[in-house]
Amino acid sequence: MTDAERLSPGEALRILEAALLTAAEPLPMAALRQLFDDTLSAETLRRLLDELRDAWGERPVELVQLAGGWRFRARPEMQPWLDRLKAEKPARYSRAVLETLAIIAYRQPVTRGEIEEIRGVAVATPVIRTLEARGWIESVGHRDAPGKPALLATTRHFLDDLGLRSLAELPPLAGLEQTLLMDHDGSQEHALPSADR
Amino acid sequence: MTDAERLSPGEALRILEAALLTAAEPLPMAALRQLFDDTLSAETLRRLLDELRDAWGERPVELVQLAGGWRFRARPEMQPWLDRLKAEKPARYSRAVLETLAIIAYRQPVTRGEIEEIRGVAVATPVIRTLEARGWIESVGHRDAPGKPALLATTRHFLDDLGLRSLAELPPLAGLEQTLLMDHDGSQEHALPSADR
Amino acid sequence: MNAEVTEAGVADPQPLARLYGEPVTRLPRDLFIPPEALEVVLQAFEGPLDLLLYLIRKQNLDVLDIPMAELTRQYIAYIDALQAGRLELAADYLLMAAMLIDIKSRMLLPRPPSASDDESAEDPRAELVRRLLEYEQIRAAAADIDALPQAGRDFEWVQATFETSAPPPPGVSAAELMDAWRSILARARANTHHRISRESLSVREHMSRILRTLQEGGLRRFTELFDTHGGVPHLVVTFLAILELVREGLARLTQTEPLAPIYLTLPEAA
Repeated sequence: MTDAERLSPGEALRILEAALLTAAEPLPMAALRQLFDDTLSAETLRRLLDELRDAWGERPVELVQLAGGWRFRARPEMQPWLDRLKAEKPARYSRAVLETLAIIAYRQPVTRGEIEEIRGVAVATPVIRTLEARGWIESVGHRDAPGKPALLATTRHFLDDLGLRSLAELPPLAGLEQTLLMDHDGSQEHALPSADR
Repeated sequence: MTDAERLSPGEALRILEAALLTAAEPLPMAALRQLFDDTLSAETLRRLLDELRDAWGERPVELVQLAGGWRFRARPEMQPWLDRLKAEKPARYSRAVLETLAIIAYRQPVTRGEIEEIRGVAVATPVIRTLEARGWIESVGHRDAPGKPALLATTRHFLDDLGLRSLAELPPLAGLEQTLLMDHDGSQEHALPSADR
Repeated sequence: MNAEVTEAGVADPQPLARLYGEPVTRLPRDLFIPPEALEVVLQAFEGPLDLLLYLIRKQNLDVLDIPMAELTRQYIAYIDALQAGRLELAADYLLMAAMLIDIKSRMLLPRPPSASDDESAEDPRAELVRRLLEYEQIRAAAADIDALPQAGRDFEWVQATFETSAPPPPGVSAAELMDAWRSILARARANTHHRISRESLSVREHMSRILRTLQEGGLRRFTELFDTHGGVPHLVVTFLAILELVREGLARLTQTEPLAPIYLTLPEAA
């Protein structure tokens, strides 16, 4: 109890610094007061925090006040460097997203119902949203059917991102088509769209 | 890529400091090199690390080298203050847990049966679970014996958490003859309820 | 430390113990345990080895020359007390009792003369001594490890935060799209109801393009839909796209009177 009262300002600053650097969460004023057994007033603490912030001035890590309290945070300009340590491999789209995109790319314009029919499973709304948010698909009209379902197509941006000049540059599926026709005993029903030559 | 090559030593130090202050794990040399796109040699990095460690000199937080790499930690003397922010003090491990840990640390890799042989009692499953949950021990294989018992060993995380760079830094085992000469009173960890006159 | 040592006579075939050369014969007073404390006793020890070490160290007995009769007697006294208290006693304790009795009885047996001359003749206590010493060593090591500064207990890691950039969105390659098609087709065998018709990809592309145009204007003159600079294949593909749009009911061709301009409209606009 009396420990905190005997602290010099310099010692209080050291304790504050250690607590803020090791905290897993931003420290609210209440926690900071608790650190000193409630012997420091809010104004004193505030002054110490300002002092600490100034002391870190141009350092690569700064003391910031966030909604939840005070915390040390790397300066934004450090971020590109810190990002290099996140060795996480680039994210991949789920199979549902890839297949939906493939159907829209090869079969556009298509409705969601048609995509579901081709995939044989329901297409979840987030799957469509993911592709829309990426700017890769858009609605280009509505089928004149009950519910006026949106007709989905790929965008220019999609072609740009995949480095294609036109859809015709998507991999030809002719070989696949043949395989499929054989598998299906020549059934015409599952014929594939063939790319232009 | 060439960003890293253009860095001044001062900038490199800033980046290193930001990375180490924000790291969630000790950063091994490989990660530190990655931070600079492998443009800095291990010696240069080592020099920067020494410089950084010295710069933090008497601060309440210190840069330490551990088994897993480099990381900042609060000096142990700050702990009584930092403990005030905790809802509850971390529980100390029971003797069963500590003895099991000691056997695994000094005799690894060992099977549970071998631990029981040394301790003279069955090792309860929660004891092993406690150590596994802490990330201090792991199964590193199986002994080629009936039942294929798992071989337990300590992890790098165990060394990091104890501030050690390698198993060789564990306190040396008391030689058996030394054990004999041990002050007998000092060796009695537990007093019996009815102990002494 | 040696307060329990007396000079009383020797009752056993061998002295209970020798401490600093003095025989130790009196029983330790602390052998008596109040019944209510039995449970505490059981919890205080980590097992039979721990209990034995306690008994040995308590009386400054020499581990290398354990007075088996005395140690066994004391150990069994504990076990009996614990059992009398109806406490769940780990089998390890009983096993140890059996081992002690076994060692004691082997020591009582006269050794064959040949063996007694042989220095390497194994002392029946050797294995017990080895285990006691090994356990005591580990017990000390456990205390040493516990004394090391421990993360979260004796020190805290620095963990300043940093804003994480949003991870780059996943990339997709054309080849992956083809693979996706492949997997759809592989499943198609099990699902024969859908129709995949055979228009060329560029026809589909133009269908999307024309629909986009219609979205903007509502209707377009048929002739405006053709880009005359694109060459004949382009014109053919555009024409096929218009026909396919009409066939699928995605667009409608209208003409108010013969020879009047033909318009392509969205179905709902017609």
